[in-house]
Amino acid sequence: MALNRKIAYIDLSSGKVETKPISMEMRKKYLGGRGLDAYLLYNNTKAGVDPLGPDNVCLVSAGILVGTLASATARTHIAGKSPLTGYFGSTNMGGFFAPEMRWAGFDHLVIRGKAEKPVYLWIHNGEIEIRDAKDIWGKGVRDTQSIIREEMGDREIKVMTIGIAGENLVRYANVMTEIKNSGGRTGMGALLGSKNLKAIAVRGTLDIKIEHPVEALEYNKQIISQITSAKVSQEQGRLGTLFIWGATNSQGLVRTRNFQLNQMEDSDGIEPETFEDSAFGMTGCFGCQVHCRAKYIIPDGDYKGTYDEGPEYTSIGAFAAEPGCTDLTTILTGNHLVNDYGMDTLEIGSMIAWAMELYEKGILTDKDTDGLDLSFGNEKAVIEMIHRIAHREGLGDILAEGPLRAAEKIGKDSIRYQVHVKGMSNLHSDERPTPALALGIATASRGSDHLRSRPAIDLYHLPEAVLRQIYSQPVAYEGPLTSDYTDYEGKSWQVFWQEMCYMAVDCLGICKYHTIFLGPNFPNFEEWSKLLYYNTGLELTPLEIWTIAERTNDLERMFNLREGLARSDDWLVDAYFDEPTKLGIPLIRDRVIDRDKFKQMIDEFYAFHGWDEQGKLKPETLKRLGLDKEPSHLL
Amino acid sequence: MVWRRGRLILSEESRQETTSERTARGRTHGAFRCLNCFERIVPPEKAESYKCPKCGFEWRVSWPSPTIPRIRGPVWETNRRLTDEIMAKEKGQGK
Amino acid sequence: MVVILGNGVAGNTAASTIRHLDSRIEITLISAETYPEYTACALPHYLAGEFERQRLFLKSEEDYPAEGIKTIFGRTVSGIDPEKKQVLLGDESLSYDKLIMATGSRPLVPPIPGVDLEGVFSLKSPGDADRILEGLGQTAVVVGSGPIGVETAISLKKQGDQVYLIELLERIMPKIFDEEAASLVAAILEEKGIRVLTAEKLVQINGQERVEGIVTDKQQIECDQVIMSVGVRSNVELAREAGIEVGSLGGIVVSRRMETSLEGIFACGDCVQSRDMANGQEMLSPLWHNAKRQGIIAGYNCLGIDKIYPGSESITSLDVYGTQAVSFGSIAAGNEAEDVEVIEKYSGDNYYRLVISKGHLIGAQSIGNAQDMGALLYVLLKRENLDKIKSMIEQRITPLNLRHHRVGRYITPSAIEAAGER
Amino acid sequence: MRKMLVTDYEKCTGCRLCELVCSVKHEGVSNPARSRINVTKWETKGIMVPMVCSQCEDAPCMAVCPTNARIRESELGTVTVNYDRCIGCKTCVVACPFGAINFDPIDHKVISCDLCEGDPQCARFCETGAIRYAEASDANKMRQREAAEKLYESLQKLDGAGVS
Repeated sequence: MALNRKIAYIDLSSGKVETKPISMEMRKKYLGGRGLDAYLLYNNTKAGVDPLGPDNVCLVSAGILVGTLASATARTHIAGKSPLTGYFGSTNMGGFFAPEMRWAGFDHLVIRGKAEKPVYLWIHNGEIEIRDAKDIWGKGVRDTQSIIREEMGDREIKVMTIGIAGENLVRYANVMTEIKNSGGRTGMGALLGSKNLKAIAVRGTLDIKIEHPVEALEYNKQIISQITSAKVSQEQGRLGTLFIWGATNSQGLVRTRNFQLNQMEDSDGIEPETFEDSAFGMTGCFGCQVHCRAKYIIPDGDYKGTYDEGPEYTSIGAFAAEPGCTDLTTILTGNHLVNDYGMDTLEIGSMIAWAMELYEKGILTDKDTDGLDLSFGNEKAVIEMIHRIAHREGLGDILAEGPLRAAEKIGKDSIRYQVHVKGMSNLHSDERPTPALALGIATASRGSDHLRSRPAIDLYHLPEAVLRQIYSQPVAYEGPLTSDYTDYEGKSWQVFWQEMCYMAVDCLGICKYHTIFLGPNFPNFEEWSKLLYYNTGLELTPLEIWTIAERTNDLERMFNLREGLARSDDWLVDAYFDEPTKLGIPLIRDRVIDRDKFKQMIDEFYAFHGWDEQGKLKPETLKRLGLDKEPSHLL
Repeated sequence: MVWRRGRLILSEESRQETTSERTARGRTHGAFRCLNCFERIVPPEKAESYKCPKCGFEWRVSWPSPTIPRIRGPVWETNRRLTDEIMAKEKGQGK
Repeated sequence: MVVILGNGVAGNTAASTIRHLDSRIEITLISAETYPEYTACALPHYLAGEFERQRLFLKSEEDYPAEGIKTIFGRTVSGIDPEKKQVLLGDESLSYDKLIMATGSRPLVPPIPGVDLEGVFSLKSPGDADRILEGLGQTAVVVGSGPIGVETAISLKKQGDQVYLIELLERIMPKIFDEEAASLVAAILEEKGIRVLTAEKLVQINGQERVEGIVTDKQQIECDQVIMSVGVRSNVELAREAGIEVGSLGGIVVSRRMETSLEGIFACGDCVQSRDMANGQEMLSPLWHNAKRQGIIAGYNCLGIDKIYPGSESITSLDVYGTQAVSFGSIAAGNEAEDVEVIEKYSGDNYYRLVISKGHLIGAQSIGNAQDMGALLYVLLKRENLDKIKSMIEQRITPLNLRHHRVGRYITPSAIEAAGER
Repeated sequence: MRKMLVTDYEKCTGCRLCELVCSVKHEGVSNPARSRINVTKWETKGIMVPMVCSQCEDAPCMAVCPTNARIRESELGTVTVNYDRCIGCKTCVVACPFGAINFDPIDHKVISCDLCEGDPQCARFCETGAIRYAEASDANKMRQREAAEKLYESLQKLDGAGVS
């Protein structure tokens, strides 16, 4: 069956590799993927561990449904204590790595220690080998993959690797696979880099038995139809996540010029439809029919003629909206560079925009920038800063440290212009008019994060009846729900519900675009319950899956609490409360978050979780979820 | 939905609708929502821009497929002017 | 009435083709052997004990009457009278309207002292295999390292014999692989315990009645069995006596319709010499797929339906303990005159070698990966210019577009990649 | 009129769902190594090409098989393997110009497309239309026309990008 995949414990210091099965008890409590990763991380680290030291562990995992006939089961999850925030670090990427890892016989890798010299892992049908990485150290993401494939003589090898940024311990370095599949947030690339682990190469030809193949095929077909017939999927399949730009910028929900404005009026040159001319087709992750990555060739500039994939919605934010650029080439080039260096697009965009505002305000001068003109809208400076940050040159060395450390180094008033939560930069969306989204980023377990609990469909102005259908399953909810996204009523439940939803989908290893994230008609708990049964034979009701999600979410919380997280960390920067929005449609103009109402939302959110006022788990919650004995010895 | 253990829930009569399927029934084609007033509006085929008949805000339109219009962006002048008017009016009333 | 001489793949394919086209015409198939049709390609597997004897046979004796084919098995044809259109079987004679000669080939036995001793075999028919299996000895020497020699050596090793493989030239399979590829195969054989002796000449086989050992120009080896696999010779005596033209390579000369120099007499299979599809030169190609295609062409033309034989392809594919060794077309060695360029590449455990002459691919060898090679075969057969393919790749023209360029029908991604590496 | 699988690499997104459903349909397991269809990828160029048995009229695999184990089934016109005769010599794998014959590493046997008894799952699941199950004559015409159009388009695009 699909559940016979193993955990491998790899100690890079001693070179010892050990494999263990995953017991059914663990499966039923944590499923796999992010859920089991949370458990393994909590149990394999001690409080206060140095994120870049040998005692931190790096977890690589595939969800329980990865490689099976549930659509888009492509997600690889990577976890560890974050070098960026110092809290729970976790990132999730698509591509083909996770399924290949399962075909090679493994669900989870627990990597600890630090190799003496650069190494990479070679995993093939149950065997794990630690190999010398001298030929690939210092190489970009693409070259690394080609060299490994060439060396092994197999085109089908899938490689997860860090780029030059990861080697240089840029605190928001990515792990990457293929051209642009990125494990972006929380600096997992730096974690791998600190272990001298350049890459993990996998190739597997072992069967994953599908428990009920006929039913699984038919049901998958049904799910695919359900997803691809949705308008949002069709649009995504044409442009990728760029399509979100039209709606958000039209309303004024975009953070531009760091955090000074909330709409970009001179955006004709960077609109998705403009980009469409440079794209020549779409591609996607394993088993996915939405295909949300565009294939393009950079039309102009220094990198003219280079092939790359993307860009994402985030890329527009990072290389256009935030630094105030208006040229498509900058977005495409920037996207290409961060992909090859292996860096978080979102974080780097925010850092550069922040530096630009500091330059505008005179906090940074030409002396600090080595003569580089960091004015808003200077496209060349944006590209130059990407190079400098990846190589940690000059100002780049400071910006590579992430929001809080960089602000500390620059000093003066610089922290005032940072837009972050728990030391992680915010997405370039402006959450001041949307309290639900603001609550999501403020409370997300890995710092400011729009993918942990964002009720994105809140922006669709859906009728209350539709919202109720969605948000009262599988747990009954009778409180208020409202269509108006500027409202505070009932939003904390939506955030709570979405948090459970995304956690479950991460445990399963399915892509978020195949769940209620951008489309209200997409599969959720009920469908997953069937998918689990048909593919793996595991019988879990929707409510049981919900409970698993609650348990694992709380485990992440427990990790953060152990690292010293307090209620005050679940909060936004002052600008959200004090500086009203200046542009946009009437609904959005002149909006701020109301401090009192926001505090009340957080109280509600804690209450739904069963947490006390300080955000700590109540004893009865611990007991209910079976977490009272953690750290445990299920291992 | 009642989850039935181990039963094949594939043939039409034995299948029960899930939440997402129920939600999907409200799906529409050829229309988009005005981003100002959230009215569902139907632009003429292949229109490049369209003014919301309810609130007067005007949107540039793109067509992912022949039956799906989406908002590409605002017609800046129109919308800015309308917003300014509305905001001025609100201020006048409020203060 | 059609008479077919020979019960190999060529003869049987010709018979089936004729029967398929004409349900009434009388077909007689004459063979000196008494077995129904078998496949020699499976003999090494049988020898290795991998499957039972029954699987060697492609037809049973009942299949012939069921198809409406008369058989005369176990009788030797003593002559052909093209004037009277008769086949002579000793005292009897058999008239024909059309004759198809598919007399095949026989193993070459070099004139070495002791070759007639008991325990000296060749491997061509199920009977040969049976005899080898009866006397599975402790030590066997395989003389000659063509594909059959190598496969036989592997089979005997799998049966637990101590095996020596002797090759006169300095590398094994000298006609099929160049140095590097041959040494890779030899390394695998050595690793599995087969002693590979190259550049060594068999001088004599020792023994009273039975084989007791051999003597080479370098050493003496004690052994219980000697398997001769130094090549095959076409059976053309009958044809020559009847006045049919036999070519310089020792095969019957046929037109592209598989007709011999005498009207009404066709020939196909191992006994003919044919044109190489890749370079247009005459060749002897004792390979299964060529014989089969020739049989089809002979069958058509003997019924008066015009069909042209496009030429032979040399393809060798060999399973060496799970590693696939593939070669087709020409090798570089011995081809120096032709301005030959070689591209060699190791990729992991796989090895590729492309032999290029004047911008055309004329041969390819690979050890390890079999799946990518088909594409190259067709680049070779179509005689496409590699530079042209390369320029198309640079322009990002991909397989479907290539199809439009008329070139592309057989171009596949692997071919493009191989060309792109130049 | 016989139907055949028509592939169009321009539409292929390289998701490999076809490989997955193929192995599930035939073997009841998820394992692309045992799939009858393969997607070849050039990641750094963005080219993905689905390769599947064309059921060639004059099939090289049938010609080279030394045991006549590759046979054409009459009804659908598929070239299949008679495993009672197959000796696993892989000559057909070598001879296939499309690399469309695969070798199953688990069962150690040669596998190739059998059109799923007339309902090819790869085509059924391919939403982008990169793999279609269409009538042979139509398919050829379609393919030629599309090829011509695509070529023209992509050349123009390349001109624009200054790449050609």
